[in-house]
Amino acid sequence: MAEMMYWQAILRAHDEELARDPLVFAMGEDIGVAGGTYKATSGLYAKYGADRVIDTPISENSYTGLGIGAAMLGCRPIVEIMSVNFAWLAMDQLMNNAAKIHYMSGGKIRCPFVLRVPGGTAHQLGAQHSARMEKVFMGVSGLRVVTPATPRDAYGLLKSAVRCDDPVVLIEHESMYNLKGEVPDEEFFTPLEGVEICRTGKDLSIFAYNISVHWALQAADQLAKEGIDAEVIDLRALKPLDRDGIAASVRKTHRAIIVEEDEAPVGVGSEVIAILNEEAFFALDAAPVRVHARDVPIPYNRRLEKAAIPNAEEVVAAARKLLGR
Amino acid sequence: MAEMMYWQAILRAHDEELARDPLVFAMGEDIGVAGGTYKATSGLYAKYGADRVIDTPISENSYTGLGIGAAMLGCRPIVEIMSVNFAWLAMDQLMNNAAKIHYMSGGKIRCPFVLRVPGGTAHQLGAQHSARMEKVFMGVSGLRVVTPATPRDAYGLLKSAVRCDDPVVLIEHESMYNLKGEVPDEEFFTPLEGVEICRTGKDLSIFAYNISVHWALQAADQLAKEGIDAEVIDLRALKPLDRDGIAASVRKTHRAIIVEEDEAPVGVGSEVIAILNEEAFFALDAAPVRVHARDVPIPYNRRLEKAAIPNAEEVVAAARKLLGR
Amino acid sequence: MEASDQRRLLREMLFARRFEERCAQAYQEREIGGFLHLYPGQEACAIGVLEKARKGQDYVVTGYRDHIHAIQCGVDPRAVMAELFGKETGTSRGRGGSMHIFDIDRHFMGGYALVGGPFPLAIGFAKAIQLRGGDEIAICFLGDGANNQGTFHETMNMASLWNLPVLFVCENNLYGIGTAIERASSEINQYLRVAPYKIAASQVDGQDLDVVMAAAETAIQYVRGERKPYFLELMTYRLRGHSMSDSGAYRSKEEVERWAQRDPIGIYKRRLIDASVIDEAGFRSMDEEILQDIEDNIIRYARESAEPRVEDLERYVYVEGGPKPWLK
Amino acid sequence: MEASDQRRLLREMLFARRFEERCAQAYQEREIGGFLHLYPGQEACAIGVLEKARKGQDYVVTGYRDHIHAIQCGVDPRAVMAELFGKETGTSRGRGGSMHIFDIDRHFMGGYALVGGPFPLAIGFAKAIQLRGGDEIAICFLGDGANNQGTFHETMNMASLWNLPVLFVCENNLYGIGTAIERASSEINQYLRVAPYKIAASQVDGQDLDVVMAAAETAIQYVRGERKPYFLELMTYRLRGHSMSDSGAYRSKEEVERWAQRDPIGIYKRRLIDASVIDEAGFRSMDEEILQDIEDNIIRYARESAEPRVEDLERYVYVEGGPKPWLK
Ligand SMILES: Cc1ncc(C[n+]2csc(CCOP(=O)(O)OP(=O)(O)O)c2C)c(N)n1
Ligand SMILES: Cc1ncc(C[n+]2csc(CCOP(=O)(O)OP(=O)(O)O)c2C)c(N)n1
Ligand SMILES: [Mg+2]
Ligand SMILES: [Mg+2]
Repeated sequence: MAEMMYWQAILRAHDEELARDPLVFAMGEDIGVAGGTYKATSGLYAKYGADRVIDTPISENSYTGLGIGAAMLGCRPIVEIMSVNFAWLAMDQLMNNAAKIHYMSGGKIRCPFVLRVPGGTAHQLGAQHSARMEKVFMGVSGLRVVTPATPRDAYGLLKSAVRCDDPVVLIEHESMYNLKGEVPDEEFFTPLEGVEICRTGKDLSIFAYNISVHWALQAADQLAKEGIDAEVIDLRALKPLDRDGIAASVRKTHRAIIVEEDEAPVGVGSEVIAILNEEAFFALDAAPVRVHARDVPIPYNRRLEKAAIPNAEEVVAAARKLLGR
Repeated sequence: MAEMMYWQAILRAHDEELARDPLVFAMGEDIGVAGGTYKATSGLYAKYGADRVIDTPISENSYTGLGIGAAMLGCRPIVEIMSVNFAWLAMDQLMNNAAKIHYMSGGKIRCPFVLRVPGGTAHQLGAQHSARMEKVFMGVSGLRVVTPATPRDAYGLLKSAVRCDDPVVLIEHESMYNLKGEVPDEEFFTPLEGVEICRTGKDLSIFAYNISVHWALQAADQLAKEGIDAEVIDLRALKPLDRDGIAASVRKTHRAIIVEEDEAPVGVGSEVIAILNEEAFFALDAAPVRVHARDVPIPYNRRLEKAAIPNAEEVVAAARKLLGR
Repeated sequence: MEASDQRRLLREMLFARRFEERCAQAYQEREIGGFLHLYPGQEACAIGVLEKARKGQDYVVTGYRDHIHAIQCGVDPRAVMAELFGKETGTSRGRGGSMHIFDIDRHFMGGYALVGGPFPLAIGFAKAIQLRGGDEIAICFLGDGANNQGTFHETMNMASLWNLPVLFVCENNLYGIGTAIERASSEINQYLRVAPYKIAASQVDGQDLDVVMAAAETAIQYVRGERKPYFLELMTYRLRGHSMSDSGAYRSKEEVERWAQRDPIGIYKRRLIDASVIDEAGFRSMDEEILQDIEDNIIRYARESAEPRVEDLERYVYVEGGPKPWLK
Repeated sequence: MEASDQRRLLREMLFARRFEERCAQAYQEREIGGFLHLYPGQEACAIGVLEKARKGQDYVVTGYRDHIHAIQCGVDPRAVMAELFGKETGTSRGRGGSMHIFDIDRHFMGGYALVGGPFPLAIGFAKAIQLRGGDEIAICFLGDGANNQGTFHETMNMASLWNLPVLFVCENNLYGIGTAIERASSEINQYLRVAPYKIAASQVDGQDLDVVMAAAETAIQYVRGERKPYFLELMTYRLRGHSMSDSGAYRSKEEVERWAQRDPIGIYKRRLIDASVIDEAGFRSMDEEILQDIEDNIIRYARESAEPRVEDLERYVYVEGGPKPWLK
């Protein structure tokens, strides 16, 4: 088992899949010659050539559509959009085509299309470079949406996504590419469905995904010192969302916090709360709590930016309050 | 007080605002010479000319952006996108620019931009013409989102939107343009914030918006016959959403149903449930219930389409169940 | 060209016309719902171009006005009609409707409702062909209005950059719904719009089947041989409304009348009569046969086919039984 | 041109250079965060074009590489630097950062982060001007890479259709981040890409201030007089990385060296020295003055200004005290 960085895990998954199947190709802005903004495709251009590791013009909607079309004929494109903010430009092809082609062809056309995109707020990138858009992708029927929180899952989810026959959106995070973690040496696949219990606990359930998993785990460590035993659940697959897995944890702990990097309205937190109400209402000893970003476009100033985004301390505070401490 | 159709109410609001302010202009595909797909701009081209009632090429992102730019210089554009499905093409300008310019200029630039768009499932239009996208618009900070359910509000909300200094998205409904209702003869303005109580009741609260208000009202009539006294609340302003108004009703009725034409995940229903949990958890006698579309791209076949979308009977059934009848 | 082929082509155009007219009737009788966009007036475009393609091999995509393109790819007209009737036997199992005919076996890659949406898909098909190394090509049929969409520009640029084997066929019928081309496009000659992408292009009369076939032959040969894109503009006209709800107020009766004089079926029929390939009586009996066939085989099939089951509503969101390598 | 104006222009270019270099230093010292895109090498473009515009009247918009465009519109460089430092005194009250300088009073309508995003805004400004009936124009500065975005096509088409008074200035620096123009654009001469929109266009050397000014004068006169769009391509080069994180591996040292020989400041300085408008000593003291000014006035102002208050985080989502006509 090797320790590697998140970007290296993504690179390894690319490399293995490109080597295995000649119909796999990677595509995006600056992913080829330049090796990718976060190095996640570095070296692949030299290895697989310009036909399979493709630098695109700045034309997000159409190269996304190109990938979708190629997928319909059995290719396995891995399309990168450099930042999730730019994915607003590609929503037409993604939502109107990728998400709907299988259904509206009565199951006759498949679209094994993979979109990789870093989301989230990084370091003072401002309102147009700090979007968190999980809720947009998971709100519309037809896509699968997964959010790797670790190098292990960054590798395993990309591997599974490439093999999957449905369109899959992988939301990575700009601040996690240099995160280190253990990744098994042998090939493996992370499930595209189901939650991952990162830490078992009995006093409350903390649901998180993507970068917020790390805040939740930090918070759980702190809470443990205070005698509070938190269960931390990485939702990981946001679409479809694992209703049973979510409810099962709360049936045990009776209390829930959902940590989302995003502003709250119609977000992951609201959906988890709705599911808990529907599946486990009378198991709830208190109202579930959302820990979330403030409802503002993300400001540039560092202090304001920090104040806009949640963190481990806010999770700890919410947990204390939830448990009446 | 005259009775008029929804499209006539929209037309009247356009006409009054175009007549009042030379910086108001209307723009969209086929809105001018052809008078608009739903006649909502008919006659305006002849009256105000091609410079102010503008037929556009099929270029949703850029004419939306044109409207945003003009708004930044003090114009009051009313941009129509012919169907909400096509708004996926304009999300870049809408989300990256309109929603963020005021904030990221530190409040120095205003963007009094109005987008009108029919949303919803109509009559077998298929997966690419049946999107319901309220959750997308209301999920991102910076926009205002309103959903007129009646000719009165179709008029009053458009009037308020044009006068508002923030960007406003008005989501109309393809199946409501021929709906008739009373509209006062004198000029008036419908609030862009706050819920509207359509019917007071004490046994349960039914939250709805846009077309689902009518299902809720029908359901309430039926329930009344069964001795169940339902309060029907038109959320109307989806962004910002009136947390107090939502909670106040349930503090009285202790039970809630949310009716949304959309598929459930991360939708209006989930947000209302989250708000109820946050604001009035211990006032809830039972878990709030979502009545919503099935999680599928909308099929063409009429029976399947009907089965995919909720209706008044489903609301009635949910209410009975919620009240243990 | 053999007389039998000429008669076949005339028959295909006439069939297309009658098929669409029958759809209009079924729409009025509420056997068809949703939006219905019909093809009368433009028959020589799809039929002429696809006559020169390798049907069932080349990959074809278009917009919402897609019935005839599908049928010319070899899709069973009964399955097309059944789709319009929303039946399980339809090309898309009744889930798609008029705008979304699909037949992967015949390489008909679909009709799409969003204007400009198929452009990128078409270069995706071409990219797949390129990677697999075959000599098929992709063919994308779209209207003049679609060329104002950003995807047009982005797609042409990439098609050219990467030498993708794709034929773009622009059926320029002078209108996008009710907006005349000169009010929407700063350049009304659409084939001139691809010059900066260095894509070979031409413009021909889309009402004359022979002209279309000749131009298509050149274009397809170019794309297939050179493995490069080509843009073919066909000047045409739709004789009916944009869809079933169309006031027609945006164009004059005289204009429609003038174009009716250039009806592609009329032109071709006259030519074949002049060349003694067919006579009026032969044409009439061809027409009767077609009408009979549509009624007896196609409409009946569509009408008698079963509807999808409501229990199956949630099928086909995801691929059933798709691979789950993590279970291994 | 008067010698004093020539000296002023040289000073403006030198100031722009030093301002940007000082930003780089502040970035390394972590006084500036986020993304920082600098302008060295391209000074003659913004300065030459805006010299011929009506500053403070014409409306200007650009991308993320926006400091110098803002300053040349008359925006206070101290407020620009304060913005980069994230301060309340910044042009955008510290909410925008480097990519989002705004100054409505100076008609600088902003820097934007999404490539291609400003195109439609620019024609929106032009539309507003048209409706109001003034003789201002809109000026949109963007890079070569932006022209591959769908908005380019859609915007050019509408600008032409509606005779909008807008000048598009394409600063063609041959790269979009690390992708060379010939790998991204099927036509590398960007001014040729607008031909189908029937927009007047030209291409000139963007490194020679006099050439830029002459071309800009013609272009602006055309837009202002004819009330029609114009597309001006300036061939230029950025001497630094795309942003502060740039490996530079995509281009050769020799190439950068070659372009450094054509540094716009070097070219203009030599010309003024040859014409005895300035001498080396004069240039050096100009430079020292600038450096001093930047340090003493600009950096100091930015550094000493207050940060926004965290309590104000939620201000400016909506307009404060905006009209609520329903309350009347
Ligand atoms: C993205 C998008 N915008 C708008 C529409 C509405 N619409 C449907 S067809 C059409 C006109 C298209 O014209 P053209 O491309 O010339 O095709 P034609 O119908 O003439 O064959 C429009 C605007 C749409 N379907 N998709
Ligand atoms: C829509 C969008 N896609 C991608 C990016 C990432 N990006 C930032 S700058 C840039 C290159 C732009 O090149 P060009 O337009 O030539 O401007 P230059 O930086 O050379 O001045 C890219 C791809 C972005 N900011 N926005
Ligand atoms: Mg047309
Ligand atoms: Mg560039």
